[in-house]
Formats: sequence, structure tokens, C-alpha cells
Amino acid sequence: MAEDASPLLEVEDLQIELVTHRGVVRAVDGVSFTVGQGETVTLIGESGSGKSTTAMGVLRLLPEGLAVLSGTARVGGEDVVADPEAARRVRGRTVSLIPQDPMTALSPVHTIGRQLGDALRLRHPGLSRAEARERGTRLLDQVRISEPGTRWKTYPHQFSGGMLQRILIAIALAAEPRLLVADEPTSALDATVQAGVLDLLLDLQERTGVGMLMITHDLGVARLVSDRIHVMKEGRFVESGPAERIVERPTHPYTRTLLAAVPALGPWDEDGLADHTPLGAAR
Amino acid sequence: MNQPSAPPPFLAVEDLVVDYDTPAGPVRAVDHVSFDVPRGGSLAVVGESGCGKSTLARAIVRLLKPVSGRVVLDGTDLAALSERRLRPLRRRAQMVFQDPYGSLDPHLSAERIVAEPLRLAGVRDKAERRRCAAELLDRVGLPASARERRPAEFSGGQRQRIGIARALASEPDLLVCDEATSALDVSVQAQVLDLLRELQAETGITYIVIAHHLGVVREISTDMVVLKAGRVIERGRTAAVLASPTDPYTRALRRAALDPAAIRGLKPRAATAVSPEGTGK
Amino acid sequence: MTTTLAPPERPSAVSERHLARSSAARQRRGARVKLWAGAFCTALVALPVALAGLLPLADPNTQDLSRRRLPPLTDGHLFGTDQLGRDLLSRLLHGGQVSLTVGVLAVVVSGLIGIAAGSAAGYFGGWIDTVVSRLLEAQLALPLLMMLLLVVALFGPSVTVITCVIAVAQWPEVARLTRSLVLVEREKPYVAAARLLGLRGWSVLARHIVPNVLRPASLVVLLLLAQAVLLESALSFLGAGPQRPFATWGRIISDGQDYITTSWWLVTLPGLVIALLVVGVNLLGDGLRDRVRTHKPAKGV
Amino acid sequence: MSRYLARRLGQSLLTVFLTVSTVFVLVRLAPGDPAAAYAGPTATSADLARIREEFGLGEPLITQYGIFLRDLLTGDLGTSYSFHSSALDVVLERMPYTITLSVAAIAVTVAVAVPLGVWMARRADTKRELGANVLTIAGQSMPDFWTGVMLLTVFAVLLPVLPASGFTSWSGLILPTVTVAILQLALVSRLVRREMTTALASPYITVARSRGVSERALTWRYALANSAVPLVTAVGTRFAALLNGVVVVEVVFGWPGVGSLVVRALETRDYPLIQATVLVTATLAILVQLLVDLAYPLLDPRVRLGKAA
Amino acid sequence: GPTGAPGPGTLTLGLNRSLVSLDNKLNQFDAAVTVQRAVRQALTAIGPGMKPTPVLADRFEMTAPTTWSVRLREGIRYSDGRPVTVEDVATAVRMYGEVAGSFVLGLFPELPSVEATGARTFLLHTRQPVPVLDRLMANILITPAKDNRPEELRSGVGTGPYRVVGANSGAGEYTLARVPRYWGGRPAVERVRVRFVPEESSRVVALRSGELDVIDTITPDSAEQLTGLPGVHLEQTSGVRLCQLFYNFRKPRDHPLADARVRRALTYAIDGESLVRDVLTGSAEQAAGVVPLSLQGAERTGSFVHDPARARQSLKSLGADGLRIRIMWESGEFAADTSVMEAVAEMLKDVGVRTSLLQFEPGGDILKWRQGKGGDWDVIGNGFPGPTGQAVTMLQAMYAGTAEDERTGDAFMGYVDPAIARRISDAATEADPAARDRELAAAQHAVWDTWPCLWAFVPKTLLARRTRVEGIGLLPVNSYDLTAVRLEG
Ligand SMILES: Nc1ncnc2c1ncn2[C@@H]1O[C@H](COP(=O)(O)OP(=O)(O)OP(=O)(O)O)[C@@H](O)[C@H]1O
Ligand SMILES: Nc1ncnc2c1ncn2[C@@H]1O[C@H](COP(=O)(O)OP(=O)(O)OP(=O)(O)O)[C@@H](O)[C@H]1O
Ligand SMILES: [Mg+2]
Ligand SMILES: [Mg+2]
Repeated sequence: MAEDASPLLEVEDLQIELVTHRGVVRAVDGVSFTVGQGETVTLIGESGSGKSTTAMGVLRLLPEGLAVLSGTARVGGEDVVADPEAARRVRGRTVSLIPQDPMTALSPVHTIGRQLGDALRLRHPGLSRAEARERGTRLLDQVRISEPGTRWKTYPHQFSGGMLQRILIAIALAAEPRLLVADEPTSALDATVQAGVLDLLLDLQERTGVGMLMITHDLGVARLVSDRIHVMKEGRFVESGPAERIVERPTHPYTRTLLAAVPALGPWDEDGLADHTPLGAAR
Repeated sequence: MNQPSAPPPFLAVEDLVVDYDTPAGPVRAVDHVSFDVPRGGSLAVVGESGCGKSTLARAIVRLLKPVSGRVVLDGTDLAALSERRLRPLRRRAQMVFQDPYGSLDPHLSAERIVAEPLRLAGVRDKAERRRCAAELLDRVGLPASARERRPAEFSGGQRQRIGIARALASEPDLLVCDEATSALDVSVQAQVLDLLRELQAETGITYIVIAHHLGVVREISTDMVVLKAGRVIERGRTAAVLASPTDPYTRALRRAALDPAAIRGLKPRAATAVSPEGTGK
Repeated sequence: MTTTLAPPERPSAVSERHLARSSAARQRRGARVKLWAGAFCTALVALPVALAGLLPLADPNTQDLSRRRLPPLTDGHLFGTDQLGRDLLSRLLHGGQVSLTVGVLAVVVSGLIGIAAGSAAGYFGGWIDTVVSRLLEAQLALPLLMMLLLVVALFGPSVTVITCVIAVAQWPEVARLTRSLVLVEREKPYVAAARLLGLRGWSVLARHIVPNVLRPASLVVLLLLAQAVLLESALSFLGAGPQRPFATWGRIISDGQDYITTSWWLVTLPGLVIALLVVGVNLLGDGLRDRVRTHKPAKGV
Repeated sequence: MSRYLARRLGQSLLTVFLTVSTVFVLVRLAPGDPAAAYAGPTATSADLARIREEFGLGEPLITQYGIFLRDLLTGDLGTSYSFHSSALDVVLERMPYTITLSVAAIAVTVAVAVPLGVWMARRADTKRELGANVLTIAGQSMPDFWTGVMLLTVFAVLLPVLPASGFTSWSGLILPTVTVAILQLALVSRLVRREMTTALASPYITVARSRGVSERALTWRYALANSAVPLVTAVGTRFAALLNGVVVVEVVFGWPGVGSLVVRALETRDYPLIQATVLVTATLAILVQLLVDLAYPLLDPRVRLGKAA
Repeated sequence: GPTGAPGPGTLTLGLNRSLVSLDNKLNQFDAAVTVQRAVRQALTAIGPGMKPTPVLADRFEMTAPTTWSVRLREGIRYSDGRPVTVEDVATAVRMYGEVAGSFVLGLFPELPSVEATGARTFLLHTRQPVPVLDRLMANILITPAKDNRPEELRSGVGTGPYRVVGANSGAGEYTLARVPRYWGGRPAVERVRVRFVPEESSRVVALRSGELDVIDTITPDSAEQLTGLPGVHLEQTSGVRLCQLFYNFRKPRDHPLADARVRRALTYAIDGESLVRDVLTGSAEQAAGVVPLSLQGAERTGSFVHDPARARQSLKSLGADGLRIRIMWESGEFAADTSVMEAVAEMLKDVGVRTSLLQFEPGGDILKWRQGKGGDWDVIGNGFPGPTGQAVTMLQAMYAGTAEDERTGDAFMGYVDPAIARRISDAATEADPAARDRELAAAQHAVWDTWPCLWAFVPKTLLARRTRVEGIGLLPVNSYDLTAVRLEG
């Protein structure tokens, strides 16, 4: 754990414009935030507001011919906006990504073992195949993939969406990053698995002080894991602040709308005493 | 299962078994699942990730051929039909895919993707199709400026909405939504859920909703089944199951559900609000 | 939602340079260059060939034995003369009409059959795949030239027969490639989505899969042009070409082979003309494929 | 899989058989007379009749076919009319040359075209890419005869560094190989370019990049593996075609391959030799294609062979 | 030096046809003879001036019209040391008779029978007189009786100056090495490599690069290209092959072409000089007789005259001015065949005769057409070899057709003229050389007067060699004696 006072991620006035066939689109319009060690910063906001673009921009993963970045984004002190090489250096070492769409994020013609193993061996070049496999299965087990041993040699299309998402989390963790950029990392997981995964992440944060930039639509998750929340709309932050304040005392109308729209879970009988329609009659 | 007096269910799934062929032999993903849904009803399917929900959904709309069992839609057993006999019925049972990006034809614009089912529905006029597609895209909250874009140029949530619009364009009688709103922010999600409810009121469409978010389940469904490892472990009225789940897994699920309003305190928090018995490990 | 530059409080960082180097602009520029260069090269060959009858050219079959094998640019023969003193340019242009037809038909027929059969085999599998695959396998397994010669021997060396034979000669290569592309493509989720809509198999294939495999497949198809034109020269060489003294490109080349080291232009110039045409057509194809169809022109900042 | 394999092998055998049978019938239907080609210009009808008798061409077609099948079962493909020895031996004697040239040409093609295609994908829409395009297309559009003779003139006459013809030393393999490779270059490189462009734009490449996978590995391991199916198909098809011989190149370089053999056999209507050549080359070509087919599921696990959609 | 160049002691020959075997029972083309005879020898050989010269025989005399007395040379041995016996000769003759479809056999009116009269002497008997038997026997190569079989021999030994040390008959490649104790003089060249290079331009390139030492049977264009190149020398002699544009003699009586005057009138249209000079680039001579003049017994009978005006006028006066002519030939029948045909067509057009050209793939049905079984045609392009060097052989094959032959289509192009046929056959069996020549000359004049060809020419025999190769005595039959060849430097 590096004793470094400077934040892991420091984004200042980041602006991302996409040069498309139909003209220039400003997807991210001057956002600034920092993620320090052991901190979780969450972006929430409208679908299409530029959250993923921000995340990808920070990693400089947007196609060079498409995105024009300006402002600064310092990852571990290196400004990736000014220096594309810096981005290459930090990716997979200082920072790693959990992508948004798990179903297309893995190469369909390579086994997940191969892809996870590659990630491990990038981080630890000395690792033998067997060792990589050993570590890999352990990681898969940690993200609650059952029978990781037999699944090592299977291909992405043989997994469910949620399983792929967890595999991607495992791959991201394989890099043992200091900063984790997680784009809706649990959107395809059911609550129990989600809890397990979040637990894993929080535990990791506890132990290693990994910083997290999280994007989520689940305000519950946001509330649970975040230190700070930024609410994004149309490429800008409309509201930023500590998690509790945003959830409990939103000031911006958009944030209020968001909170109001959260589907309620309703009361429940935590002790399991009330009876309900018995099993077998589904109506 | 059916009382003689009750009207025949619109969709009845009986003893459905689905296997995947793998090099290592068949893998059973759905294991003797039965349930039925009345016309205009909406049934939620929840369960652990990887328990076979998507498989079930794909089997219902007959993208997968079940090993055994029946899928009776409005009196016709889809499971037994040949591809040719099935084709005219296809339009009636649509699905929103869990993989929004992969399920969109990469070379078509959003508008054409949504217009495609309209063509099949017999809308001959091209301009008319465009107009309808535009309207649908509008209803799911996609800006007009985005209609000409291809799937690769959209955000995750936007892709998901194109998928919803496409499914709705067929004007199906049965819509299977496989995590249709998981990538939407809550306000757009609410908008989409409103839309679905509205349509149900208008047209009597039947929904099968696969969702992880119990709040969404509660909002959209009247009944629910809980799957685990391919089997039904619990079923009932949604409100009842959510209020007092009986199966340990369901209880664990309910307990693990995060309600922002309910979470208190600062990190690190006991995220493992799940009792060990419930995780199934 | 994003704004397409709503109130520009913040200046855009997109400079002209960015714009010019963006992949969108590059692609558009690349497509335009290819389109124009391709159209130019194609027209440079195809137009004179089409207008051969109207141009002030010497008769393609009139011989002048005293002026045989004149190098290019002598005595008013732009491309020189051939071994019998006939004007090479005139022969090239007149003969080009048949050769172009052969080439274009080969591309169209082989391309259509190949793509249709290959994608049907890949998509439907089952007996269609068996039949198509075995058929193309068999045709690929036979020496092409031998088969052409046999068929020409059977039906006689008329231009029609030769055209037909060459036109269908090449479908297996296209079919096999298309089939392989479709085999991968049909397993992608969007195909399942299209099937779910109730599209017939053929519509799924034609409207969704084929457009997605057409780019690589058409690459192969357009390159067939050269092969088709040159195949005819192999036939001519063995006496199975169209009736003499009519000149086709293949015939000119095969007749000129004997003189390649003494009179370079007899083979080189027709070869260059073919190359120019094929380059042109392929660039044109690339340009059309890469062309960006936008309704709104790109706006600067 | 093994059932599929068994079925495919059966079908392939059948294809070879039908192919050979088709050729058997076609060569006999086509005009031409082996006896006349054999006997030369001074032969009389009586000579011809005797030769025909000798060749067993007097029998009705169906009887000849029966005999052919019977002999085929014992591995006897008859005696070549012009070589006066076992037709199969004549073909097998030439096969090593054809296989050597085919393998070398395909190897060179792949070794040049794949990196070239990758380079073109990375330099997409630049002047240099355009130049590479024009050069490769022009290369494959020039008559192979021309290319061969030009290479000969440059490398055997002007700078005499390579032998002009025959396979007297390994250096004799260079020019024919290069000539054949030039004919394939445009196709393979452009295909690689097209497929790589698509693959490199896929999300999994971006995600792999986010893991710190080097650009080199991204290109060569990830993107290329995802373009493998069409690439292997195109190369396999070309390879199968090369196994049938490359007549012109063989002729220009005095390469004793089967391509010129079969054309010559056809010229002399040497039926046994034609049949033997077709049998051998068809078997090889079909085998290559079978291997390509079997490779699909290995190259892309999503591909399911032999299954209807 | 360039890669692949032969060593100082090795002579490399580049043949343009694949030499399937070093035996000639089934396979003989003129250039192959050079190599075949370096390994196996016959009793005689055709030497300069088409005269027979003794080889294995040192005496070969006609003792009666149907009997020849032959004596084997003293002390000749095969390369493995075995002596040559009369039995070997008898077996060889028998084997040539037994092999089916032999080209050699076609040259013999009948095969002689062998009657041994001593250890080295024997008699050859024929039923009919065969006055040229001494020349014909040059084609029967002698092999030990024990190894001889009625098929083409793949291996085995001969009496020649070379033996085979490496062979790939499928590829047409052979390596020959000097026999240490050859019965004749020791050959100058130590090793001979024979290679098959089918493509003319490659042969030329290989010769230029020094990879090949000798290329034979080269085309006019290669000759033109090689002339004057340093290090390369061209040899040429007049040839024995006759290339004709032969008329169809199966035309109905009322057809213009059935009239010799029309046939002659058409010949005036052809500018033979220009064809020879411009199209054949001087590598041929116009025929001045009905067979090549280099053949023994050939007679100069007249020449082709170019006079288009006269052609037009005679055709008109003969009522044949609307004539349409179909010319056909098989690809590769002779060098520059297509150019010659296209030029001829153009010349005929100039006198108002419309021509269509029909080219055949090799191996197609040209024979059927020649036998009149394929359909109608007017002129056919045809090359006729003269491997025996005798005018009579060629005349017999072309002009001695009888009505009986014609029933099976065997009369050459339907040419049946009983008087001429009788004359030729009489000459063929005439034992007295002077009388035979007189008879033959008369027959040739008679043939010429029937104007059988639209045009005919005799290609020269051309060979190109590196200058280091000396002593090639190229014969009109397109072969030479390898023992005489030397390598300098
Ligand atoms: N290639 C492109 N061309 C044009 N617009 C694009 C392109 N890629 C993304 N966009 C647009 O940029 C905006 C930002 O997209 P981004 O993926 O960052 O959204 P997001 O906040 O992650 O949304 P979601 O929650 O739905 O994933 C969207 O409006 C999207 O339509
Ligand atoms: N093509 C396939 N081949 C083999 N096994 C498969 C295949 N597709 C899915 N599976 C397996 O089937 C099981 C059920 O998958 P399914 O996609 O139905 O899960 P799910 O309930 O939708 O999960 P999630 O909530 O994560 O999407 C999983 O264990 C998965 O590994
Ligand atoms: Mg996103
Ligand atoms: Mg799922």
C-alpha cells in the first residue's frame, strides 16, 4: 500500500467531445472530481449522460480518432489526457476497468481461463500457467462462480450475463489495481450475489485501500459503497457531495426526481412469520 | 394446477426442461419448470445469477428447443412446433434481450431496427414505418437526433431502450423482458415501467419480467416465481412473496436487497446483510 | 442526454486538426479518394472500350505485315502494333468489349451464386449445407483449367459458352468464404433477435446476416474480375478461345506470350490495362463500401 | 463431433468418387480420341482401331466404367497412354513438387499478407494503405505468365542470382513461390485488413486494452484470432486450389507439377492419367477443405457444425 | 556465376517436350533422338545428307530385293560389358513388332525377320522389297535380349557412349554419364543433363543465364531474340518437316475446290515471301516441292507465286469469286500457327475470299475432321514429319491413298489419285536407286500439278547453344551426335 497523499485519480475540467459522422458531440462537458485512496466515488445519473464516457476517458480507452479529450485526468499522478503513453502505462497496473456490457466484453474465441490467465500474467509476468490457473480459479471462486475449475476452459457464450459480469470483476481484480473503475459492476447480479461481490470489493478496499470510481443506477448500491456521489446529466455534474447528503438531502431538482423514482421494495416480514400463498399455486 | 372453473391461462409452461449441449455433455439449465400466466397478467422471474432465467425466457419464445415439457401460448404448444409453423406465431411472443448490444444488428440504424418488425406486421409504407419507429423510440426516451445512429454509437441504457422499442413494435401478446431495465437510471426506468403498464392497460399484453431488482419486480408484476439452479423454489403473488418469503434463498434475496432509504451509517458497512444459509454456498 | 453544443459556455477543444484526423473524417476522405480514383481508373478503361466503335481507331483486324511489332508511340500507333502489324490499341479496345463482359458477368454471376449458395449453406445447415458444400468442394477439387477445357470441348468455343463457363467457374471460392462468415455470424445474438421477430429464414439471411458479411465477401468477388479476364487467356492459349481473328484481352495476351522478351508491349500493355481496370473496380468497391451515409453533413465547430 | 466427423468423411469419400466419376464420363463425352492423339499424324484407321482396342476403349461406356470401378477398388488406375507406366505412379512422382510449391506459396502468402493486412488495418484510409492496395491488386491482375517471366528476366538474367527453371536446388523454389504468392496477396491481405478493422473496433478489444494488454498482443492474439475463420477459409481454399497445380507458373518455371501434367494429359486424351490426377488432387483438396471445416469450431467455439439454424 | 549453372564437365540440354523414356518404342520425337541414341544405338544411323551410316553394323548390304546381309561390328559391348549378339537384334525387332501403337512401327512397310548366319552375321528378310531398310533400321535400338520387353524400357543398358545415372521420367529429367570403355572413341563431355523446360521463354532465359547449354527446336521469335547475344550461338539447317495448308479433297465434284484450277488460283492470293519473312521471321522456307527438299529423293517441282490480281481474276473466270473458306487447325500444330492462319485469312480477304478460322484444342477431334468424319471444311493446317529422311515415306503417307483407304477415311485429306498412288508404290519397292528416284520425281511433279496445298513451308531446324558448346553437327532431322560435342572452358 503506497503511502501517497495525492489522490489516485484527479479529474479536472475533463471535457470529452466525440467527432462523429454527424458532427461533434460533447459527451462530457467539464467534469472535475477526485478519488483518493480507499475512497469510493460514484457517478449516478441519466442514461446517456456520459458516465461511461467519463470512465473510458479517464482510462483513455475511447478510440483515438473518435474522442477529443481536454482538461486533465491524472491517474496515479500521471496525466493521461496530455500523454497517451501514460495511459498505456497505468492500465492493468495502477488502474483497471469493469466494463458496462459484460456480454460483449470478452473475446468470444478465447476461453475465460485464457483471458483471466492473461490478465494475471500481465501483472505477474513470472507466473506459470498452472499458477495462473490456480490463482484464477481462486478469484473466480471469490466472485462466486461455482465450479471454477471446470469452467476455466469454457467460452464466454456458455455463461449467463451475471456470470460474465463477475468474471470481468475477477479479471479487473487480477490486476491488483490501486484504482478500480467500475461501470455498473453489479447491474446483472441478483441481490445475494451482488451483496457478496460488494462485500468482496469493500473488503478489498479495506485491506488494500483501493480507490474506486463506480458508476451505478442502483441508488442502494451507491448509498452503500460511496463516499461521494456525483449526479450527472447531459455531460455535467448537476450535484456532487457526500453520499448521505445526496441521498438524504438532495438539492438539485434532477436528483430529487431520481430519488423519487426509486422503486420501493415495500415492507417485509423479516422473521418469516406471516404466511402467504403456499408453494404451488401461482396465482 | 388449473381449477376447472378458471379461464385457461394465456401462457402455460409445463414441466419445461432445457439443456445446453457442451463438449463435456449436456448441461441442464432449466429443470422441470411449470407456471402459468393469465392474459394481461405479469409474472416476474427472479433468482440467482446463472440459475437459468434467461434460458427459460429463450425457451418460452422458442429460441431454444426444450428437451421436454410444453409451452402453451393461447392454446398452442410452441415447444412442439416446427420452425415453419412457429413463424406466424413469433410476432405474438416477443422478448427483450439481456444483452442489449449483441442483440442489435450492427449495420442498421436505431430507426431501422425498430422499423423491422413493423414491416413484418404489414405496415407497407416506408414513411409510415419510419414514423411509427420514431414514435416508439420517442416513447422509450431516445432523442430524435439519435435515430440514425448505429448500435455502437449508443450508451448501454440507450441500447436497452432500442431493444424495448423493437419488441414493442411487434405489438406482441406476450413480452418477455430479460433484465430490460437493468441499465437504465431510475427515472428512465420509471418512465419505461410506466409505458409497459400503460400498454398493458390498453392492450392486455402479458409480461414475463426477469429482474434482479426487487423494487422493479414489485412495480411491474402481480405474481412471481423464484428460480434456483433451474428449478422453481417459490411462487406466489408478488406482494406476498416479497413481504414474507418462505424459502431460505428468497429470504436471503429479500434481505440482501438494498433500499437506499433504509441504509444508514458510513463505510465500512456490513454489506453481508445476507445470512450464510441464504447464499446457497 | 448529450447536447450538440448547447450554449457553448465552454469552448470546444476540437481543433481543425482534430477534425481532420478524426476517424470519421479520415474514413470519409478515404472513401472519397477511393471512390474517385476507382471511378477514374474504371472509366479510363471502360469508356474507351464502350466507345471503341466511335473512336477514330484503325481497324482492329487489318494487318500490315511490313509494320509488325512496332513499339508504342510509333507511326501513330499509340500502343504499337502486334505480330501481324495490327494496331494494338484498337484491338485492345474492340476486344475489351467481350473481355469486360466476361469479367463483369463472372463477377456478377459467381458473386451472386457464391454469396447466395454460401450463405444459405452456412445459415440453414443441414442438407442444403451438405449439397452446396460438397458441390463446391468437388468443383474446387478439380483442376479449373481442365474443367474449362473439357466444357469448352463439349460445347464448342463460342463467346457465349466461354462467358458462361468462366462466369460460373469461380463461385466456390466466394461460397466457401461466405459460408464461413455466416457460420460465425448466425450464432450472434442479433440473429436470434431477428428470428424472434418472425422473419423467415431467408429474410433473416438477406436482411441481417448477408449485409454484415457482404464487406469481406465482396472483397473476394471483385478480385475475381482479373481472374476471369485472365482465365480466358489460358483458354485462348490452348485454342479454346473465341473464334479468330477476333481479339479479346486474353487472346492478345496469349498470342503475345511468344514475344514477351522481344516485344514487351504485346503482353505488358494489355496486362496494365487489366490491372488498371481491376484496381479501379476494387477501389470503387472499397469506396462504395466505406462510404458513410449521413443525412446531415458534418458540422465544424 | 465424432459422428459428424464420420458423416463428413463418408460424404467426402463420396465427393471424391463422384468427382472422379464425373471426370470419367466428361472426358469420354468430350470430343477427342486418345488413339488419334497417341498415334500421331501418320496413323491409319486400322492403327487407331488396334490402339483403341489396346486401351480398352472399344467397350461401351458403362462397361468401361465398370472396369474402372473394379480396378479402382484394387488401387489400379490404369496405365498412362503417354507415359506407358502406372498413371498413379506418374502422378505421385509429380505430387511432391506440387505440394512443395503449394505449401511454400501459401506459407509465403500468409507470412506476407497477414502482416500487410494488419498494417493496412492500422493505417486504414491513408495514402500508404491506398498504395499498398493498388500494388497488391495490380500484382494479382497482371497475367501470371507476365509476372513469372519478368521475375525470371530480373533475377535469372539481369542479376543472375536465382536459377531460371526446375527444382535443382532450393533456390529454384523462390521464383515460382513468389509468383504464386503475388497472385494471392491482394485477396488475403485485403481480407485480413477488413476483418481486423472490424475486430479491432470490438468492445472486447477495448476491454482487453483496459487490462493493459499490449497493442501487439491485442492485434496478433485477440483481433487476429477473432478474424481466423474467414482467413483460414480463404487460405484453405487457395491452398486446395493450388494443389490442383498452377499450370502457367509450372510451365514458365519448368516446374514438374501436376497442373501442367493434367493439361497435357487432356491434350493427349490420356484418360487414365487424367483420372489418376483428378483422384489424387481431389482427395488432397477435399482433405484440406475437411480440415478447414473441422478447424472452425476450434477457431470460433460459437460455430456449430452440421447443425441447422 | 548464376545459381544452377552446370559445372565445367557437364552439358545441359533443355528439351521443350518431356522425354518420357530413353527407349523409343513408343515415343520418338526428333529432339529426343539425340539423347536416346546416346544411350542405345541402332544398326545404322541417318548421317549427313540423309545417307545411312553404319553404327553397330559394319556391313549392311542388299543381297537380293528382299534380303539384306548384315554384320555386327567387332568387339562392341554394352556399357555393362556384355557383348552384342545377333539374338539381341532379333529380339529387338520382335519387341518393336509386339508393342502396341508404336510410332516406329508406322515407318516400316513391314518388319524384317532375322536369320542368324554366324556369331556376328545375319540376314534380314522382307516379303516385299523394302529398298530403304538400311535407313529404317536406324530406328530400332538394340538392347540385351534378356532385358528387352515389348514395352518402353525404363532402365537397362545400351551400347551408347553414355549411361543413365539419374532419371525422373515423370519430370522428364535425366543425368547421363560417360561410359568408361565405350567401343567408339571416348566422348568429350563427361556428363549430360537433360532437362524438360516446357516454356519457350524460360528456355531462352535459362540459356541466356547459362543454366542450359543447348536448347533445340526453338521458335522463330526466340531465334530472333537470341541472335547476336554474347555467349549464345545459333545453329540452323533446313528441316525435314513439311507444314501445309492442305485442301479438302473430299469436296463434291461441283464444288469449286474440287477444281485444281481454283485451288491454284487461291495460291496466288498467298504472299508466301512475306509470311516467311514477317510472320515466320525467316525461320522457314517456302516449299518448292511436295516434300521438303532436304529429304532424300525430293524433287523441286515448282514454287508458290504471289499475284493477287491473278488470283482474283482467275477465281472470277472460274466462277468461284464468292468463295467462302473454312480453315482449321489444332493449336500448336506448327510454330506461329495462329499468326500464319490469321495472316492467310487476311490475304484471302484481299482477293475477295471470305474466311473463317477454326482453332482446335489439342487432343480434340482434329483427326476426325481430317478423316472427313467431323464435318465439312476447306483447308486444314497440318505439320508432317519426315523422320526417315526419305521422300518416299512422306509421299506414301500423303499421296498414295487408294479408294480402299478412303473408305475408312485413311487417304490423306481424301487425296485419292490412282495413277499417282501406283507410281509411288512402284517407286517404293524399286530396288534400283536410280530408277526409284526417276519414278519418284515423276510422281512429285504429278502431285504438284494437282495443287494439293493452299500454301506450304518447311521450317528450318533451329538450335541455340552457349558458345562453350562446340561440335554440334545439327542434322535436318533435328538431332545431332552427342559424342562429337565438346565443351570449351
Ligand atoms: N460513437 C458515438 N457517436 C455518437 N454519440 C455517441 C457515441 N458514443 C456515445 N455517444 C453518446 O454519448 C453519450 C454518452 O454516452 P455514455 O455511454 O457515456 O452514457 P452513460 O452515461 O454511460 O449511459 P448509460 O447509463 O446508458 O450507460 C450518449 O448520449 C451516447 O449516445
Ligand atoms: N451456450 C451455453 N452453453 C452451455 N451452458 C450455458 C450456455 N448458456 C448458458 N449456459 C449455462 O446455463 C446456466 C443458466 O444460464 P442463464 O443465462 O439462463 O442464467 P440467468 O439466470 O439468466 O443468469 P443471469 O441472471 O446471470 O443472466 C448458466 O449456468 C450458464 O453457465
Ligand atoms: Mg454507460
Ligand atoms: Mg440472464
